[in-house]
Amino acid sequence: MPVTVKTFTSTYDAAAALSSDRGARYLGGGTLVMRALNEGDISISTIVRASDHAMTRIDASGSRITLGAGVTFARILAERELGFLHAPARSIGGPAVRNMGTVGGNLFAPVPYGDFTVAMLALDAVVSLQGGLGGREIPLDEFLQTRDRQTGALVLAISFAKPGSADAFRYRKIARIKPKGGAVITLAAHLPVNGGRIVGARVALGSMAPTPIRARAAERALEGRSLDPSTINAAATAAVEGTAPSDNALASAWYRREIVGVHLRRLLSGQE
Amino acid sequence: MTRHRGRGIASVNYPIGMNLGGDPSQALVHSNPSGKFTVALSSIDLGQGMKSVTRQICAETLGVPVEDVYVDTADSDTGPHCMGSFASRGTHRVGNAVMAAAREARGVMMEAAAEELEVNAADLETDGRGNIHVRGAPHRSISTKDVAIAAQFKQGKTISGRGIFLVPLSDVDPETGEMSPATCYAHACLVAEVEVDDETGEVAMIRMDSAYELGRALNPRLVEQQLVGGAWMGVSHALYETPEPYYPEPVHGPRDFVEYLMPGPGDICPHDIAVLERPAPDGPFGAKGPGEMCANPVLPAVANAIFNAVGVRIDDLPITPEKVLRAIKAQGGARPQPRR
Amino acid sequence: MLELRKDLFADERDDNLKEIGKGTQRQDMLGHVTGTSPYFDDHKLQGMLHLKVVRSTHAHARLRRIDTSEAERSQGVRRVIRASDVPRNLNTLLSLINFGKDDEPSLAVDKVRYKGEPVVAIVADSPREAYEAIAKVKIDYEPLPAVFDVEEALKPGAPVVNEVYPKNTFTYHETYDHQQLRFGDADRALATADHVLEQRYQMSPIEHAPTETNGSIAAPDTNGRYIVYTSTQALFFSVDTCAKILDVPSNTFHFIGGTVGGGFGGKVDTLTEPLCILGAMLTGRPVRYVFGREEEMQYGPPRGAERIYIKDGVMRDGRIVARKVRAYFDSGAYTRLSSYAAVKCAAHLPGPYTIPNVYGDVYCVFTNRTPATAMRGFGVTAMDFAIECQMDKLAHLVGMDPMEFRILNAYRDGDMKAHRREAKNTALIECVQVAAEKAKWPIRDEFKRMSSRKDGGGARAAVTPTPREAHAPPAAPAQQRTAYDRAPAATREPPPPPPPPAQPPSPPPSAPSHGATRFSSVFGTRRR
Amino acid sequence: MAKTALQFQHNGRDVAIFVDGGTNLLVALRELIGDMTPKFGCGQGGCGTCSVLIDGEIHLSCLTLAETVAGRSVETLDGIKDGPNLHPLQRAFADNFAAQCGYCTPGMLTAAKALLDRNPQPSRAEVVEAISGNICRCTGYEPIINAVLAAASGGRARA
Repeated sequence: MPVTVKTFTSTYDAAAALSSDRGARYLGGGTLVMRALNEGDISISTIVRASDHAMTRIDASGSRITLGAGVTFARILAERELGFLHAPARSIGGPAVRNMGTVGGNLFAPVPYGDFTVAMLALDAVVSLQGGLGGREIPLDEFLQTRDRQTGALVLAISFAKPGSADAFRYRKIARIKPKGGAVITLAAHLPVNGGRIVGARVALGSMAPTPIRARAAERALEGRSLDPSTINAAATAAVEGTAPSDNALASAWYRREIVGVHLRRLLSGQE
Repeated sequence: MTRHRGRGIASVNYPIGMNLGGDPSQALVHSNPSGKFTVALSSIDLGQGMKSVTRQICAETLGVPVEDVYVDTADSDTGPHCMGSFASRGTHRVGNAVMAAAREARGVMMEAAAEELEVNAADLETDGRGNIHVRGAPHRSISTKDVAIAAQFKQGKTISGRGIFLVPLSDVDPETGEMSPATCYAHACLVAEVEVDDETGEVAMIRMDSAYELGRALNPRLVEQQLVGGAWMGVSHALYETPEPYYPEPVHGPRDFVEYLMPGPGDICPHDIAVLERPAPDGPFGAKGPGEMCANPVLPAVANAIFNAVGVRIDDLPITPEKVLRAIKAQGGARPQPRR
Repeated sequence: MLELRKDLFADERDDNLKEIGKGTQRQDMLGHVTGTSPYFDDHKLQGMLHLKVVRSTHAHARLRRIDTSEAERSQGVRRVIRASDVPRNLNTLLSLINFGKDDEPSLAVDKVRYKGEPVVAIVADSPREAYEAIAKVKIDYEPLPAVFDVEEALKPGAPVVNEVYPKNTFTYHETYDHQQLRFGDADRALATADHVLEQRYQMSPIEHAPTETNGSIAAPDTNGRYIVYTSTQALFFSVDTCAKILDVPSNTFHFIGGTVGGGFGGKVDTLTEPLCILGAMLTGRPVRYVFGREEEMQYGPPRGAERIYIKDGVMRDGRIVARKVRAYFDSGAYTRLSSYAAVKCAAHLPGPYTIPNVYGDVYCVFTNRTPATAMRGFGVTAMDFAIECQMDKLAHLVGMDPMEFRILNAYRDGDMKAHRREAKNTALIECVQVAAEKAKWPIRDEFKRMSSRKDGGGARAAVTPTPREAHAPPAAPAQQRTAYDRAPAATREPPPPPPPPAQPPSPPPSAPSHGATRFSSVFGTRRR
Repeated sequence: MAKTALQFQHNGRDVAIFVDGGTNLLVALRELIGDMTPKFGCGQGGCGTCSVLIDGEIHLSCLTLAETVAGRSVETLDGIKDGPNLHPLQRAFADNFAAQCGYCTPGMLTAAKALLDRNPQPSRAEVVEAISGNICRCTGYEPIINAVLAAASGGRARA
């Protein structure tokens, strides 16, 4: 049976179509769903699209930033207000993938993909969902833990507070291949400083578990301290705590555990 | 100091062609009525330049400009048999077959020209620009076009030729392995410089210097393509590639170009190449074949450079950051060797 | 950057040619930059069907039952091809030159021997419909113990991968489970060497990863023939393989190829053509069978992994006196071309060096993984890795510069090689010298003065007495020598004169046409 | 079988086709329009040889649902020439011997054009970034990078 394509103007209708049909998948940039179709995934029988402009809106005017789920990485790179997100956006794919791939789709991308979501996690982002029964907002952390059960819902947008200063947010993707490679690990840190002390430290890691996770032990090592070498070392040592990396084609779990602290130290101390 | 540089070398040779079934290839060369030649082959151009190099061999042998030759391949109805494009055999085996066919066609062409100029064919030579003239008397000349017209419409001659090249098969002695595996060998030596991060095991290529001896370089630009691309593939084999990352355990095999690792355009390093040409006695114009051996010295040169940089030997390919890091940890840290 | 060192070997070359030596533009470049070069997949035929295969989900299993009834009724399915539909469902690639036994079916019969082995083929109107039918094929597997490690596969009691070769090794010369090389007395030399170094090396499998995947399009043509557009690297190899498997005369086929999107050895195995043509025969319609990228990476044949043990004896002055090698080629579940790689590898020992005592055992081993095949540097790349890492370690061991160590041991014109042929036309020393110069790597003057053309032969041309082994047969077969290789000085008739430079010999008058001659059971055409 | 009508501009020319649900743009271009210049390399978005420009921006045609280009402009390598004249990038690729098997070349040229259309004088790093989504297995990338840089400077000289 050929695939049916359903395009809706309202996100409500799109969400209803998604939740009522187990074979329905929402088409974002195409990098996940079209690939699955090309590779013979016959579990997909319906493609759902939504043409609501809200899905592609960027609101970066205030202190809280909202990115529509359909915003592409290329658009983030074109947005000067979002300069702090240029590094994570540029780390996704090559230019073509960045013109196609979306912020919303990235939330569902399995390891070794999904690097932008690591950045979002470090920013304490909140996901806006349209379900069959209505809209809701849930913290990204919680969303990721229940991701496999979210396929029936439509992600509308993701929002987060803008970092207070340019160097409060740091991001690094460790890849074997340059400039475009799958992640061995991905690191993002948001370290707001108040009176010389870090307040509300967030460290997020990709490829250290089945979904991006927070490095809570490293966050505790940073919280309330100044970002000096001893603090950085303490955070680096704690980075591996609570992680559950797997072996995959890019690296082993052992290797990921060995280097996560090294790279967190380098990220926090500004080393190459 | 977490990053260490080191240099390593390797030198290799490589046999040209196969010792299987005589490893034959055939070629047919024929002229149309205006003196333009077609080479009919069944050989494959995989990108290595089969069509281009055989075109030059044919033009040189015929004594006509390369623009007057077109190579048509591969059609099983029109192209004669060829073993295939592998084993560094294309330039050597197919080149020899084309040369033989072109030589036969040239013989007819010169006979036809001799008849038109009313001289002995042995006294004629080609100028490589589409003319045939009496040796020492360039004004007594006829164009290959006019020769072809005369051959076709007046003399009833076919300006064409057949060629085959075959190296009779050599039996292998089951006890001693005595055999003639190849008739000529290419050679290479390569110096690799790397930088190793002793905290992560990552290896970056800094530069390569190499010398490749491949018989006659029939077309230096094609040779350069092979050597530059082949050395890149050597780096890739040394540091990145495997469809079985946990060999021999058949798990986590890559399924796409993100999981199958090959160096990207941001991973390449300068590569300075010298080409040496010691003609092979049985090669077409002395050519051997650069296609395969270009990658081979890179793998061990990189491994040896890593030892020079941090003092660990990785004897297990590919040399992943994990293997380097495990080895460095096992010996209690990097041990840079004397800088070369 | 490329520099031509015209100063070297200038006396052996005529550099005044008109077309040879010029950097002429490629004949195919205009086609490439305009996207008009015709690859196999650039032919779209009216009413074309799509073929996909059902692949084994087990590395080793008995096939208890295959139920295709639901798949046959699936929408858009034109034909389900089962093993029994393949006219001659057992082949080995080199059977065309009578090397090795038929050991591989086009579609698995009663057993699967690697994960991803084709079991059933589906021909449908669209790829989607083919995938839907694949999901409806029911295969009842009885899993069997599998073996993945070459040395494990050789142990007694190891699972038998391929019943054609019950010892899990290819059979050489109808007798031996490996190809061997014996030159001099390596054990004796090792016993008296100043240093002995034994090491293990492991090459990884490598995927060819051409940007164009393997594939073909086959279509009924006029007058009962079939036209086949193909990505093959070896046109007549594929023609003859298809003729054998499909049991029809080879001129039934009109194969067109020649412009291929990269191969590197991965397009020699005629992977898609037989089933693609069979699909066209059974449906009367054009059929396209193209590998997806995951298929290409996991079930397309890789360069096989090799495990190599080297034991060297070296003297304090840097001379290598013995090299003993044991190598295992991981052929996967079927032979394909690994059998030849092992022979090529044995001939390559001990690398480009003159070592008076060389001993080699090279095994082609079957395991339950994707069959391996040829790849750029076939049979040699891994051995060069092992040898050249070993050379670096030996130089370190005796305290020599690694460049000078290689020059010291390099083979030279007139030396005897371990496969008992005289080294000629050598140039290793010059390559090392030039590389050193380019890299500004200091070597001593005496090493700069050495030459491939000087000081070879003499004592270096001798064949060291080689002990016979207990299992040796009474006499070795006569050796076929080519016009290009001189016999060792110690043996038999005088050498033929060397050919004139840069002149290929005229073709033999009665060269055998392909497939017409009987070949020896050992290794192709035998002429005594 | 229900098909969807689709109209778009293909290399400046209006085209109309009917596609099955789920058809990707690569299949639509090759099998329905007959433009063979974009190639299939993976269907996964990993190799870039199917790259096309949609409204001037580089996209992977194999991952683009065909009907999403309705009313838009799609450019392929087939449209890069100016009549019979090669584009400066095509000339530079030839001059630099930046193709061997030629299979990645359409995608490479498309990626390079997407770059130069926006940034006529790119740095080497920018060229590397621009072609980073395209796999080449033959050349080692160096001649391709050099070709793009040469086209950039040559294009200025010719302009």
